[in-house]
Amino acid sequence: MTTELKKVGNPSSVTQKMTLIQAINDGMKTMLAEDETTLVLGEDVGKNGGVFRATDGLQEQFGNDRVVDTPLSESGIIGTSVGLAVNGFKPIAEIQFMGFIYPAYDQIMTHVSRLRMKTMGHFSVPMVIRAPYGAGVRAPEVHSDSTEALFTHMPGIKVVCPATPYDAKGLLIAAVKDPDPVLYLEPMRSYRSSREEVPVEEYHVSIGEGNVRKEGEDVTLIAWGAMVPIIEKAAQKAEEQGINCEVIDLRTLYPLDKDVIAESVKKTGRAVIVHEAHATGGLGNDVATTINDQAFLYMKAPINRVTGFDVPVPFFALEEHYLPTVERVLKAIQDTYQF
Amino acid sequence: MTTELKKVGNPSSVTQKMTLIQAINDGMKTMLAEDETTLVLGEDVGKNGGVFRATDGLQEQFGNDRVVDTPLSESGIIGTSVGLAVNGFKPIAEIQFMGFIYPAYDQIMTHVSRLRMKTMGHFSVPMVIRAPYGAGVRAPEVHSDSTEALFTHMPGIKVVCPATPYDAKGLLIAAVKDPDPVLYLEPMRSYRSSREEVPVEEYHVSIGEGNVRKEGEDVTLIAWGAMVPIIEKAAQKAEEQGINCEVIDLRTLYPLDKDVIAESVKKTGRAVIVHEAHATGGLGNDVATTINDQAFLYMKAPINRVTGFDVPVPFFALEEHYLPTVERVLKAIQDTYQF
Amino acid sequence: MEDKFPIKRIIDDQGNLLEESFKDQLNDQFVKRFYYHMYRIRTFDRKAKNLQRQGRIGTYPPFEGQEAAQVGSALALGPGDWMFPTYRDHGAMLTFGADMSRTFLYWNGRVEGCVPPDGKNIFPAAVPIATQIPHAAGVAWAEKKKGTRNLAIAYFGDGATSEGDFHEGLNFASVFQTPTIFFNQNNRYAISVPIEKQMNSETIAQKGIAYGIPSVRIDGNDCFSVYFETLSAAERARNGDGPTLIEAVTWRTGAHTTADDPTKYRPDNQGIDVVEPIIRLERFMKNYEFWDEKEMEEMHVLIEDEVERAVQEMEKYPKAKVEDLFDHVFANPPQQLLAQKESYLEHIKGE
Amino acid sequence: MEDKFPIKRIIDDQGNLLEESFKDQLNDQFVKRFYYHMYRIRTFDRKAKNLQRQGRIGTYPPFEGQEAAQVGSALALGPGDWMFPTYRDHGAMLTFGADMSRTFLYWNGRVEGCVPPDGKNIFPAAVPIATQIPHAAGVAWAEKKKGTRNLAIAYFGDGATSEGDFHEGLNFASVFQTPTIFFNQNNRYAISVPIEKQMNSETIAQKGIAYGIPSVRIDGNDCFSVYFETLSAAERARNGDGPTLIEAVTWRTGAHTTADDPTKYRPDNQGIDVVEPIIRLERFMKNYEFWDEKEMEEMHVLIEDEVERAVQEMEKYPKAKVEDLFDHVFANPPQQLLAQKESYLEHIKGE
Ligand SMILES: Cc1ncc(C[n+]2csc(CCOP(=O)(O)OP(=O)(O)O)c2C)c(N)n1
Ligand SMILES: Cc1ncc(C[n+]2csc(CCOP(=O)(O)OP(=O)(O)O)c2C)c(N)n1
Ligand SMILES: [Mg+2]
Ligand SMILES: [Mg+2]
Repeated sequence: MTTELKKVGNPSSVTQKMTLIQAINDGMKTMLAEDETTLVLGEDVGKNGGVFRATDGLQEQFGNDRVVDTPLSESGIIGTSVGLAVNGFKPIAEIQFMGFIYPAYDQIMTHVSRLRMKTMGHFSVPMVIRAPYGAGVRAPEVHSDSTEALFTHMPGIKVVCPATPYDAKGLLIAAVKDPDPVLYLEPMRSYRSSREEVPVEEYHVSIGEGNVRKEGEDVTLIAWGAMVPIIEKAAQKAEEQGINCEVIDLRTLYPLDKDVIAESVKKTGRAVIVHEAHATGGLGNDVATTINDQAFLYMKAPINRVTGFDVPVPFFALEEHYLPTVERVLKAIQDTYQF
Repeated sequence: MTTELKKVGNPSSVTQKMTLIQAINDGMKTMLAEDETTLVLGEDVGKNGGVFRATDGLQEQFGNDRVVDTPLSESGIIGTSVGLAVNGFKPIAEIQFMGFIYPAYDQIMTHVSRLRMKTMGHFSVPMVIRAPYGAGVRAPEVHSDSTEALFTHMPGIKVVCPATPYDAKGLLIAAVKDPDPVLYLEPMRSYRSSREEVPVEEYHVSIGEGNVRKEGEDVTLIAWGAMVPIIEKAAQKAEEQGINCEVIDLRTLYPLDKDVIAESVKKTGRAVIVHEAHATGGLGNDVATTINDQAFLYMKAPINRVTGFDVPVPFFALEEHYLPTVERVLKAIQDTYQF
Repeated sequence: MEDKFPIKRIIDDQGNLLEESFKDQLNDQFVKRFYYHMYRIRTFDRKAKNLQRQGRIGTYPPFEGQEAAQVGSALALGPGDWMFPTYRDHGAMLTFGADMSRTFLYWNGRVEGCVPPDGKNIFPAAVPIATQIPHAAGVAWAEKKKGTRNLAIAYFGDGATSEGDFHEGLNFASVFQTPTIFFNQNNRYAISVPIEKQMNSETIAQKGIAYGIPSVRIDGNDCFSVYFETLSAAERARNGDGPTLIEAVTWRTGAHTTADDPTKYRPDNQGIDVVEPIIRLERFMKNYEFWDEKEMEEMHVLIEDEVERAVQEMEKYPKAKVEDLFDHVFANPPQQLLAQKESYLEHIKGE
Repeated sequence: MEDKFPIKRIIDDQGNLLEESFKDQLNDQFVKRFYYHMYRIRTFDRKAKNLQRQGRIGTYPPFEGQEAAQVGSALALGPGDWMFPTYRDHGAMLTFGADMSRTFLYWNGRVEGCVPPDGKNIFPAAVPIATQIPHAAGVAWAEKKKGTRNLAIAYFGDGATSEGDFHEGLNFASVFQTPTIFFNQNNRYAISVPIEKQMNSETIAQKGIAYGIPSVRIDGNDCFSVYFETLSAAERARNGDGPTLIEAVTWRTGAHTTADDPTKYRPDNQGIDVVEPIIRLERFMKNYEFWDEKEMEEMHVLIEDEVERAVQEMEKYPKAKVEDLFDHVFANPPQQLLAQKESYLEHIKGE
């Protein structure tokens, strides 16, 4: 299930402190340098280097044939990327914010994800779609959506979402090397929130593998992207109250790492799932049914979910009330533990 | 939560045998006759009476100002309907097949469902979007999608799906009268599969209310739309094997009737959920988490889901293998019962 | 195509009247009304930029340089008309009657900023590019069905013309001959993307040909040209003659938003030849003796006062209510949403 | 606009040569090649309609009446070019080299019908209207990047021009000057909606102006006009001169699909004046002495044989494999999908 990739050297040998967004930039740079067919395209990705500077310096280094400013046209970006991908290129298409991916939904749903199926593999669409997602940065409306579930429900595309700089570069490279289309979601809120040592060389983080960031016995906490720091903090606070949490960062949203989920929950018998998308239809439900399917007899308490509410992501004056907080997660941990 | 509606007379007084699609047609006719602001618009809905004849005779009766053939332009249909709805009209917009709703996804996601929220109720979008959905009629690709979960995850729009002619007319009228936008999904496969007595007068079926079609003690079966006949048949067969099933037709997909689900499962302790959409991200997961949240201690077996596979709805040669069958449901009932 | 769609103007850069036929209409009161509104929205705009710098509001997209386009078009509208602005058209909204303190509120992340004064048909600024264009076709279609003489005007940028919704909206308006004005502000950039990379057509006006929609290209920094061309498009719309596409060629003086750095992508000195619209009008007023230093100064003071008061009002505004997160999603909210609300209100009570 | 885009034709309804300059090129072999392909796809099309009636394939959208447009355009392509057809363009696909039995298979609900012969760049027929248009821009852009002389041709109907993807695709092609031919078959109906309700522009050709894309309007029932105009668009594309929009005016003789009843929406006798393209070519051949009754009859027999054999092959084709439901979604399928497959194969083993 994971991509076959050569491990280049020892990835930890030479490292550099990077933010998450720098790691993404570095991942793209690595791939642009490695393979001539790799392209970056999207609105403002060229001269401007992206509205968040994710593509900073890439056009200067690789030319405007390989790092391309496109018209303001999401369906056009994805639709032409299908053509580029089918015809020998590896497009990394940027959608400026996840909330602006909807005009391209048709292309992704009926072509990006289905072309391989409908031609029995004769044509394939190896492309990466990058999109910053999520609330918490006081952005205007629609800029803060977290609608990964619209894509995990769609067969034929993989979905990844790094929470750390290391995973950001490693997953980006894995996504570019993957023969299938990959949606690569970037937690805007974590773009510059911390730095970590990231190998300067090429390496990858396998698609489909979750990560146990902290082991624990009592309650399993599961999240991804910008919610990982939240569950980590909640785990710390719970610890102070004598509740020992296991912390899982899913990293890949489709396909889910069902093993890592099931194994953990079989041990703890309790799970709290956290995401910023709405409860109804959220990916947390898939995690929950995974637990139902694989660990039913181990469960000591109902699965608890802490999520965004079933309301549109609000204008930013209220976004702190929309987003799961450490306090809400802590409360859920306590409720679950004391059930 | 349910719409305030006057019950006109005794709805069962005068009835007529109708197929599901005739009942839909009759529902639209009733509303067009009752309220001048009601409009029907979409591709081929006028002179042609719809590609399935759902709007047959409506343009003749109400004129081409009220029953309007539009250009081939889903985003245009929904986008202009937003304008019509905001400005005093009640559009019933047809999307010819659910698989062609994706070009309008942006309009539905960022405006239809959010306009009321973002204007604190100053503007609202009381409109109905009708779309035939589902496989099993040997249609070309993309014509058979069942992607309700893309809309139940979207706050601000209600989603209904009738399984019977009676509910079809009653839910259509409720949808038209509802002050909020409603997505009205039509099980293509059931359009003409049976007839039942339908009141000729105006009546409604409340949005948000599921229906227990058959009471039972051992296992709760839950479905909607074209899968209702499947679970009914499976219940019959299970009965022959001594397993007594309760059969629930959800009818409304958002908001879910959590009470009817919880009550039943508390009684039976076992649930089999059936839908033709993909397992991952399917609405079945919401039913499952409802059970987890409300009936955890009553569960005697893991919740079982019988769904379409995590593959695009196939070309029709293989659709019978994609769709849940009576046999697959029966097997799930047995597994659950014997757990 | 540039010769098929010459840029129309009534006054030139130096404030000279080019079209004598308008002479009588450009009387004292008339001219000062334009100046007043342009100065007013300029003051608002600069204030908003400052507030953002001070962290008192969120990211803000200035419209400086586009005042003539926004004021000229908004003044041509009637009270029953509908306005469909973008995030950069708060100048047009204010001119058409939006509340100024609420407009500041909008940029402070408050939905209250989307609620127009009663009787003012102003839609919330469209954030997803071009999505408002079909709305304007739909609302206008409704007016036509009702038999009124009202119209809808949709504002959008040069970048917006690349989106499918631009195309679908214009096609609907054309097929149903709706009373809609498609008002394009071609400020020559979509964030960092210059119009030459956005499209390969010489003008935006020529895009009307695709739909058989009459179109016109005007100097968007000439408030009078904007006004009179919008007015004649409005007249056509009211008379049942359908939609019009107006390309108002203008220039975004500053950054795309307060988060943007145009030196990253704009050549040095690009645009320095553009005479911005308020200067141009001032020149005209001076040339033709409409300018009264003292009167203008008084006007400026009044406007600055108004803007200050609006800021104060915005900042005195009651804090955003958590209930509002839940209360406006549905007219009749589902039980489960009410349950989420209750449980969350309960949860934060302790805090 | 109709005068700006006059309908170009080389032979008229009665089979008279209108453009003497083409006289030399229209030699015996050349002309018969067109006749052969048009008769061949006609035979395929009628057979498909019959098979559908007999329940041997699914719903089928006949292209009768559009043979000249499909054959003329397909014959103008080179071997390295890319074709992006719709569900109604199996005539073009067959002419360009698609396998006939697989084409029947497609209409029998089999993905095998989407797999082109090796080396033939034929995309699966686009079912969601207009979505193939940006693909053709993208594939052509790739050819340009590679520095080849290959092009992409996108087929689409009059109705497709209303979709956003038509607009976005043409704009991309124009901005990046991709070697793409946008080949419109204006058959004057989109299911039941006549072109007058689809758009308010007199022609489809004029839509090219919106993008600065050269366009031409041709008689789509004149196979030679289609051929030579496509050829010159192709020449321009190959030479780096960018995209072309071709409006081929034609007529859908029959129903939209076998599930459609055109008497519901078409006025009586509409279209009876249209001389369908094979008759027209036959007249031309007779007028200019290319017609050899015996040779033609032999050709017909050969073609009918080919079509029969293709039907037999289709019907002898191994049954659809359940594994194919799962095996082609991903190059490297996730574990959980393999698990679904295994468990389902296990489940049906008993049956
Ligand atoms: C659908 C969509 N895609 C992308 C964006 C991000 N975005 C915001 S403004 C903008 C540029 C708009 O340019 P233009 O239409 O010329 O208007 P201007 O900002 O110049 O007024 C972009 C790309 C968006 N808001 N919506
Ligand atoms: C996005 C989308 N909407 C609706 C349909 C249903 N549909 C199939 S064919 C058709 C009409 C197409 O008309 P046109 O583009 O003129 O092509 P023609 O069928 O005449 O060849 C429609 C509406 C579809 N396939 N895709
Ligand atoms: Mg602009
Ligand atoms: Mg057509």
